[in-house]
This record gives sequence, structure tokens and C-alpha cells, in this order.
Amino acid sequence: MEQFFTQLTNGLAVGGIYALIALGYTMVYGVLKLINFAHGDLFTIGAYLGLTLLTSLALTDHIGGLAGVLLLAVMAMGLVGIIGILLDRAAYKPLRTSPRLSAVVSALGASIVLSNTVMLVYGPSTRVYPQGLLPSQVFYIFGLPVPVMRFVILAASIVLMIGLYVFIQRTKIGTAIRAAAIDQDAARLMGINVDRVIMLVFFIGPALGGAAGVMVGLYYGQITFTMGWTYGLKAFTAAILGGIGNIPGAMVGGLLLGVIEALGATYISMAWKDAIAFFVLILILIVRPTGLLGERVAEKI
Amino acid sequence: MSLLQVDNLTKRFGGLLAVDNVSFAVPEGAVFGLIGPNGAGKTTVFNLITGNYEPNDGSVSFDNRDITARPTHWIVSAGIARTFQTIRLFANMAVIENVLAGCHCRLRSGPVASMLRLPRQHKEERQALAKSMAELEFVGLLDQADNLARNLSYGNQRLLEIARALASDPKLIILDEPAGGMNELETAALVSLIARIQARGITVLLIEHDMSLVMKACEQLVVLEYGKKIAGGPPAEIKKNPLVIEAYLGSDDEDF
Amino acid sequence: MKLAAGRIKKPAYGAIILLWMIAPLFIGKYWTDVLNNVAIYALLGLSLNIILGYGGMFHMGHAAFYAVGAYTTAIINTAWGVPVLWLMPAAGLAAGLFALVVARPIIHLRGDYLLIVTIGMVEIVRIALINNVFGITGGANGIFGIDSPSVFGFQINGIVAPAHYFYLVTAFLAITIVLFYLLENSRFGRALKFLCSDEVAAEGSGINTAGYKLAAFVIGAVWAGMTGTLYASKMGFISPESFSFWESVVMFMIVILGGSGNIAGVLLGAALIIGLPEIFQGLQQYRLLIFGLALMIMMIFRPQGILPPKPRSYPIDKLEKNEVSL
Amino acid sequence: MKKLLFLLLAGIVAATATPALAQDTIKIGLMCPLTGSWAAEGKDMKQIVELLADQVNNQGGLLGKDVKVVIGDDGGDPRTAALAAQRMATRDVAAVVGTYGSSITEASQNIYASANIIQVANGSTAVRLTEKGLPYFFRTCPRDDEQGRVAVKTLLDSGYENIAILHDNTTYAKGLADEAKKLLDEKDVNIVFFDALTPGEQDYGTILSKMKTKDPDVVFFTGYYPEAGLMLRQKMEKGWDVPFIGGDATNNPDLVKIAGNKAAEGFRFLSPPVPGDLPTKEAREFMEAYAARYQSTPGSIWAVLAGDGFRVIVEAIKQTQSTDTQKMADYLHKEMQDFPGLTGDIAFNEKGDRIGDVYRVYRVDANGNFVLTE
Repeated sequence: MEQFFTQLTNGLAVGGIYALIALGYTMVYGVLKLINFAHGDLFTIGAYLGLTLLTSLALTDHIGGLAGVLLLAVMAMGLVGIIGILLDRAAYKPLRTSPRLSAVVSALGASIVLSNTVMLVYGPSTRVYPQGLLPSQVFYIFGLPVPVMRFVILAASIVLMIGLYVFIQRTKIGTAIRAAAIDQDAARLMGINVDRVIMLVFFIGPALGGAAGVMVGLYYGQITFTMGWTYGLKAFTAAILGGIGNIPGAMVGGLLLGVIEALGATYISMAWKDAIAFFVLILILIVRPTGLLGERVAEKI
Repeated sequence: MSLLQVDNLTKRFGGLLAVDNVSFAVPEGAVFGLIGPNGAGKTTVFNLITGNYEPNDGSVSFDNRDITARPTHWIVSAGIARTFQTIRLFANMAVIENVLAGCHCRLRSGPVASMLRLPRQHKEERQALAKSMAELEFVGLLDQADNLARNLSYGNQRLLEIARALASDPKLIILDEPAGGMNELETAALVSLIARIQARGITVLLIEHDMSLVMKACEQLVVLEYGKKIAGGPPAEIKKNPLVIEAYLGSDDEDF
Repeated sequence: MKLAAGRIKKPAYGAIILLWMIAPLFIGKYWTDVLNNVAIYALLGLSLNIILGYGGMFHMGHAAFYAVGAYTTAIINTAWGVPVLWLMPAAGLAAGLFALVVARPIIHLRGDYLLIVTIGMVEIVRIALINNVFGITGGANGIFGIDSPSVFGFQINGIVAPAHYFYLVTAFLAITIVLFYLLENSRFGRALKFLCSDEVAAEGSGINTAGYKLAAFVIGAVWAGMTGTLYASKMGFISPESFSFWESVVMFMIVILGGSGNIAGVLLGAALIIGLPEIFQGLQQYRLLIFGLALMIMMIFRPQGILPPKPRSYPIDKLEKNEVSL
Repeated sequence: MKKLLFLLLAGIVAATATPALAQDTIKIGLMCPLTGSWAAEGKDMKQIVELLADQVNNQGGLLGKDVKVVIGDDGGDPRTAALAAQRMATRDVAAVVGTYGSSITEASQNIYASANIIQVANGSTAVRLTEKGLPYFFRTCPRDDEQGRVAVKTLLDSGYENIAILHDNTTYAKGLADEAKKLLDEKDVNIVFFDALTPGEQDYGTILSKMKTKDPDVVFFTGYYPEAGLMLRQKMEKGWDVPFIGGDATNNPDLVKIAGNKAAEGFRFLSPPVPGDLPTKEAREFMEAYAARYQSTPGSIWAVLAGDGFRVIVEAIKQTQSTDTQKMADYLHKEMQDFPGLTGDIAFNEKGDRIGDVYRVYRVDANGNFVLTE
């Protein structure tokens, strides 16, 4: 039982990051029905930009650890968001009216470009975040050691996700995004500037991915130019698991995927961990073809 | 002798009772109409017959066989062909290719025969092509054979759907609002087309809003309201049925 | 316009075929080997095209079938010494059966859901291979010591003599192109295109859409499996890293970039996707960056693929009048 | 469309039409991963070999000619490697250095063999590469079985009884783990845990928690440094103080950067010696020259072994006064003895494997430095 709860916390910590990246996939998909395969690389860029800002601005020296880290994260999010908008302009906007799979190939091309740009700019070696910025205490819950940062990571992910959810559900701009997601033409007729909505979506999604990148860098300390591919695939899986296009679905899918991985590795086999995760995904999709929270759209005939 | 027998058919979507215990029988060789106000569940009944939806209750039998909840393509092979309320053509393909889709279930050659281009397959293809051309001629679209389906006018697209359905050699053809989007001239031609279909020995079941067409073309009618069958009988009787008149009073666009 | 294009096309194709056939005489081992790779990926692209191009199913796990074929070949050849070319049907069969079993439950999934499930499938296969499933895949090491193909006693070593191998793989490619061309222009190919265009309408016209989707998967898998034989016997050894998710992505890009649903397009796609990174070899670490940019630019300028399929025309003018009657 | 075709043609012409240089250079090939997951290793290999080649040229070249390094990107995958080798074989190289991964090297072996080109691999430790009897294949790195032997000896000498073995499912790490397990099974110790992690991830909490329940005396990790560094760090966070021993793929200064000094302290690993630990003149000079030119130190020992590969080729050409493959191979097989390499003395046996005890045990001290034990 002790093992179970330990692994549950392990799973939730990783799942929180999956969920945060998954939000980017799901938001873009919701409005454009496009799988942004370059999203994982935006996450990588977030991690690298975070490192650059951290070392060049020395924010944490000037305004203290926590405030510095927060400011840093906001800056990295902003920059990655802008890169997201530029990516849309360059790779996706010209393909709005084309077959959907063309945009997928363009996205794959963009992914290659972004990850190789990171490699050329920062070098192919592993890069390391400075240490000691974050508290390294360990909590004991019922005698189980749980590093405090695991909670912080999970909490930060959840705060960002809830923030996004409230923004989408409660604000006027959020309503515009939802409207555009349902029917772009109708939204346009209702006076919504759909291009602006798309721009916003391509800002928020990558910005959240960038935030995840900074969190990964700060907490795990080590980043590489290829990590976006691994995380991106997992996050995409999470988004589908929850029902792509659905924001609470991305959260649920991410956390669930993390937990499935942790428990599968513990109780079945570590070497087969990813296979187990995909297997569970396939089983869930066979039973619920549009993911856990995805709407079942009966096609009108 | 009824060709199609619908018994106690019921379909729920969530909390909505879309089709409520509907029964009727379509006699062989008839032109049979299903009418009712918008949202009465007519198309749902069609979808239940053709296997697009699975009923919660009740059964459909065709040609003395139970076909309830069989796969759609199986039902087509059994002899029920249909058209769609919202036109569903293969828009980027040639008109003739669309009709060939209907021939599909009457052909036999599989992938291996095709890869090896066996003589049997070659002959079959030629016959299918001839059959498709004949169906196009029947609905009056022969000169459009080479055109892309999406380039046809709305009315012609409806005719093409009918040709595609006829190409499957059905015993029963189900037409879902065939006159939708047609002008008066086209509608008149449609009435004669339906008569010619009937003359080929094919039973016709149709949903239509254009009451003048229904009254001219149909021999028997069933009226649905809120998923329930409220009346049935020949057009002349239905016209006088107080329940039907009441059902249609709300909707003033029907020329009753 | 149309006629003129048609008139140019035939000699152009002829010239390309001729150039392809005599190329190994002039271009040396390296570029011959590049062409061998192009041919192998053309085969993979053509087999995926049946599923993705004609059938319109988002399938990004084709490397799984390729792997099953390659491993079947490697395992039987190294264990019992059965000549590799005899194993081509076995490899195709194994891949086809595998496709039948795994595709059956997932065939009804739509678009992106099918995409992730097929990605999951190729990952599960790769992990199974690494973990030495059933104790026969050699784990991460893979399997080595696979024989070269031999034709009438003549050994064709794809590594040492790429030109010999070139004619073997070209022969198989030629057969494949002919067979797939006939398949495309048949009742079967038509049915796939119908269901790709509008599944409900196809089913409503009497086409067993689920059955055809499954058949497309199986045929595509059989061909990918047979191509696996060619690959395994060329390299002499195989390991799981040759069948990663990225390989599936490469095949996917070949089909979409070249022109989904068009044989000539897929062939061109293979030449570009496999050829371009080699052309950029001189750029060393910049080559993938340039390749990625080229992909984006080509997609933006030719969103339908470089050679999209043309609507098929039927020989209706050749029908005799008396045939056209009910 | 026309423009695109034109560009394509222009590209082909530019790439294929390398101007025919007069034969006043000796070309030595280097096959390394410049793209893909192992690009970091490849970049180091390239920098080291280019540095050494410049040194040779500054000292008057080789046989009166300049040495030119011809570089091929193997992308870290077998198919690309086979192409890179075909390309290399057409470019008139006297010999080839490389490459890193075993299966990548394997994809190129037969091509070089059939083209009669000497190949000196630098990071490919799989046993079978030299068991094929290829006459022109050499490697400057030791073999997995050698490392397995040293690892088991180290584990037993330390008196551990309950041993956890963790690998990452790569050819190399799995091979080493299997080798160690095989040898340990013959001894009187318990292997309480044997499993793989997924490389390239960042959170190994799950694996650490699972291992902890088996309560091992020591964890022998055969994988690479990024995962090792992360695990050391996460292990400390969890307050678990089991000792870790790593294989030679953990020999990278970044390990300490990732783990932090505190978490890395006490970590031991097996490795061929790093140049900085060698008292020889060659090693010292090399490290200084490298630092002066690139403002860094080589990331891993494997890249340095590529440098050794280059140096033995140069030596063979010098000693035989020719670039004849057979003569050079004969020299390397039979005559070369105690050649002062950057990683210690070098000689080859008849299989092309490096002779001698190469492995040392290192320990990370409180300042994060790698200290040679014994």
C-alpha cells in the first residue's frame, strides 16, 4: 500500500507536466482541428529560453529566488507564445484551407526545423540548469518521503490549468474561442475576429508548453534538444486519452497517463512501461472512441 | 403482401424519444410516403430501416427476413437502397463513378482478381460501366457522365443520388426529401421519374415536404408527429384526418 | 490542355524509367545505394498509400508491419537457413495476419484517434522487439547474420554490390507498381476511394466499409512485410531502432508530400524524402534543418501534395450503344 | 514547381561535384553522428579529429602531404550509417574512424570491408563486431565482456550481496547488464532487481521507488550519464542512500552538473581513463590544445577514443610509409606495441580488439571531480 501511494504521487507529478503540454495540443486542435506536431519542440524551446534568461539576467540574484523564478517563467512563456504565433504564420496559416494531413506534414517539418535550430544554437550536449533555486525539502506524509517540489510542480500545473479553464469558460475572449472552436464561419458572422482568436490560441498553447519546459528545467535540472519529441508524444497521447479539443480532458488525460505509467511500471514491468501506457490507451479508445471526456458526436445522416 | 414491415420501432437519443413505437407496412410495388412536421422523426425511421442506427426496441423485416440492426451495406445488398436528406455524393469524383458505387454490391471481383486483371473481372467492370450509363440515362444525366459530381446543379445532384441508389438493383428505394431544393419544373420531372421507378417494379418509400408531390405520387401515407404515428392511409383520407390537420397547423409553410 | 499534358506525360515517364534503369552504370555505389533506399521507401510508401492515400485512414504506425516482415524473415532465415527470397510470402503473410488482428478492433476509430492508436501500435511493437518478446527477437541487439538474397544461385549482396541489389528491388518495385495500378483502378480501389470521400455514403451505397478498411490494412501490411524481407536481406542485420515511430513518420510524409492517392506522387515523395537529406550531406549538422524547411515550403506551395491524383476517367465512349440499356 | 526542380538539380550538382583535388592530400574519414540523439558525441568526435589533423599538418603533414578529414554524418541510425559508409567508400579515404553506436558501426562494417578500407571504431563495444574475422576492422574502445568482468570484480570486492542491476534497453547497456548478470549468477550473491528504464525521460521517481522496495546493497546502472545524473539527484531527494555504480557510459562531466555535487558524491563508475588522468605527455598536450581551441573539455571518453583511432591510423601510415590497406593492417595487428595513445598504451590483437587492462574505477569526490581509485 505504501508502494502504491508513493507511486501515485510519482505518477501525478509527471502527469501534471504531460497535462500542461497536452493543453497546447488540445487548444490548437479545438479551434483548428490541427495536430501541432511541433508543440513538443516549443516546450523544448521554453526550457532553453528559460535557461538563457536565468543565466543572462541573473533575476534570482536581484529579486530573490521565488519572485525571480516566477518572473522568469512569465518571460519564457511570453517568448514561446510569440514563437508559437510566428510558427502558425509560417507553417499553418498558408494551409488553412488545405487537406488536414498537409498541415500535419508541415508541422513535422516545423518540428525538425525547431529542434535542429535549438541544437545549432545551444549545441547538442545536455544543458544543465543552475541548482539550488528551489527548495529541496522532503515532506513526510504518513511516513512516506515526498519531495516538496513534486507538490509544487503539480500545484503549479493545476493552477495554470484551472486558470485557463476559467479564462475559457468565464471571459468574453474565452467565449469567442469556444465559439470559433464550434463553428468558425458562424463565429465570424457573429462578429468574432477568428484570426485574432487563432492568434490567441497559438499564443496561449505554446506559452503553457513553454511554462512546462521551464518547470522541467528547474526541477529536473537537465534539458536536451530532443526531449520535446518524447514529451510531445506523451502529451499528445494524454490529449487524445482525455478527448482532444476538450480542456478538462487534457488535464484528466495527462494525470491519468502519468499514473498509468507509474503503476504499470511498478506492478507489471518497467521495461514495458510505455507499451503498457499505449495498450491502456488503445483499450480505452476501443470502449470510448472519442476519449474519456470527448463528446460522442453521432454524425448527422 | 408487404415488402417492408416495421413493427413497434422505438429509438431514444439520450432523454429524447425520437421514434416512439412506430409500426407500418409497405406493400410491394407501392409508392409509400412518410410525412410529418419537422423533427417528427421521419429520417430517424429511415436510418433505423437502413441500419444506420440501432433501434432500442422493435423490429424491421424486409422480404420476409428480419433485418433489424443489420449493417447498412448488408441491407443494401438485401435490396434496400436510399438517398440522403443532405446530399451525400462523392463530390470530387466523376458522375459516372458515383453511379458505379451503387453497382458495387452486385459485383464480385476482389483485390486479387483486380491485381491480376482476370478476364472475369474485366468483363464485370465493363458490364458495370454499361449499367451505370443506363442508370444515368434513366434519370436524365447521361450527358453529365464525365463531369465532377460537385459541379452539378442541386437538382441534378439529387437525381444522381437516385441513379446511384438504382444502380444497386434495389427492390425498395428510400428517398429522403428528393424534391428538396428543386424548382417546380424539376419537381414535376421527379414525379414522373418516381412513376417510372415504380414501373420498373421497384417499391418506393419517400419522405417529402412538398405536399403537392406527396399527394400526386403516393398511394399510401403514414404521418408522424413527435416520433409517434398519428395516422395512416391513402392521401385522400389523410387530408381529412383532424389529427393531421392539427399537427400541420403550427407550421404555416406547408400548403395544406 | 488536358490532351497536351497527356501527350508529354508518356515520353516523360518513359525517360524517367530509362534513366532509372541505367543509373547504376554511371552514378557509383553510394548514389546507387541511395536509389536502393529510395526504392525501399517507395515500396513502403506505396503500401501505406493503400491505407492512407486511397482509404483515407490516418495511419502513422506502418513501421510495425515492416518490422513484423523483417523480423519474420530474419528469425526463419537465421534459425533454419531458408533462403530469404522464399521468405517474402511468409513475411507478407505474417505482417498481414498481424494487421488483421490489431486493426480489427481499432478500425472504427476516426481520424486523429486512429492516428494515436497506430502510433501506439508501432511503439508497442518496438518495445516488444527490444524486450526480446518470446525470446526470438534478439532484444536491443536485434538479429544478425541474415543471408543475402540469391536469384538462381546468384548472390545479391546489397551492401557490397548495391547495383545488383538495385535490379532486384527495382524488379519488385515494378511488379508492385503494376499490381497497385490495377488495384487502384478496380472495384476494390474504387471502394476505398468512396469510403475515403464519404464513409456514410459509401456504406449507404452498399460498400462494406469496415471490411474494406480492414482489407486495405491487410494488403498494405502484406506489402510492407515483404519490403521488410528486402530490407533485412540487404542490411544483413536488423535491430529495433530501424523500426521506430520516426520511420512511420517518414513513410507518412512520403505519401502526403508526394500526393496522397497517386502512385507517381508517392514515388516522387520517396525520392524527395529519402534523397534530399543525402543531397544535403555536405551541409553536415545543418542538413536536417534545411530538410525540415524544404518540407514546410513544399507543403505550403503544393498543399495537395506535389502530384495529387487526377479524377479517374472511364472509357465510356468505348461502350457500344447496345450495352447501355437496363 | 519548375523553380523547385531547378533548386533540386542545383543541389544535386553542388553535392556530387566535389572538385577533383590533386593527390597531394591523404584523406582520412570520420563517420560520426552529427544529427539525431547522439549529436553531442559526434560533435566532440569531429572537433577532436579536426584538431589532431591540424596538428599533424602543422608539423609538416604525413608522407609530405596534408591530411584531410572527410566527414560523414551517420545520424545515429543504421540505415543512414550504411549510406554514409557507401559515400565514404567512394571518396578515396585511406582509412576511416568511427563510429559511436555498435549497431551503427555494424551497418557500415561490411561496406568498408568490401571496399578494403581500414575502420577503427571508437565507441562500439558490442562483442560480436570483432568476432566476424574482418581483417581491416579495429577498435580503440574495450569490449562489453571486458567491462562486465571488471564490473563484477568491483562489485564483489566491495562486499555487496544484494545487487540491483538497471539498464536502459539500449544494445550497449543491455549487453553490459546481461554480461554482469551472467557472471554474478555464478557467484554467491543475489540479484534482487533486474530491469530497464526508458531513456530520455526525466522523472525516474517510479523506478527508484520500485527498486527501493527490493532493498539492494548497491545499484549497478549500465546506461548513460543523463539518466544516471537524474537518478542520483532524485534518489537524494527521496532520502535514499544506496550506493550507485555506473558503467563507462556514465563517464561524462555533465553527470555531476545534472546531479549536483552533493548527490553525485560517492558515485563510482568504470571507465577507460580520461586523458586528464594520464601522466603522459600526449594526453596533457592534447587536453591543453583542446581547451585552447574549443574553450571546453571533451564531453566523453568515446570521443577521445576517436582521436586515438585517428592517431593510430596516422602512425600506421607513417610507419609503413604508405596508405596501402594490407600493409597498414599488418602493422596494426602485429607491429604496433605500446603506442602512446591519449587513453593509454595501445596495441591490437589479431581480432582488432585493443589489448590490455583499460578499465579503471572512478569515484566522484565532494567537489564533483572524478578521482581515480585504487
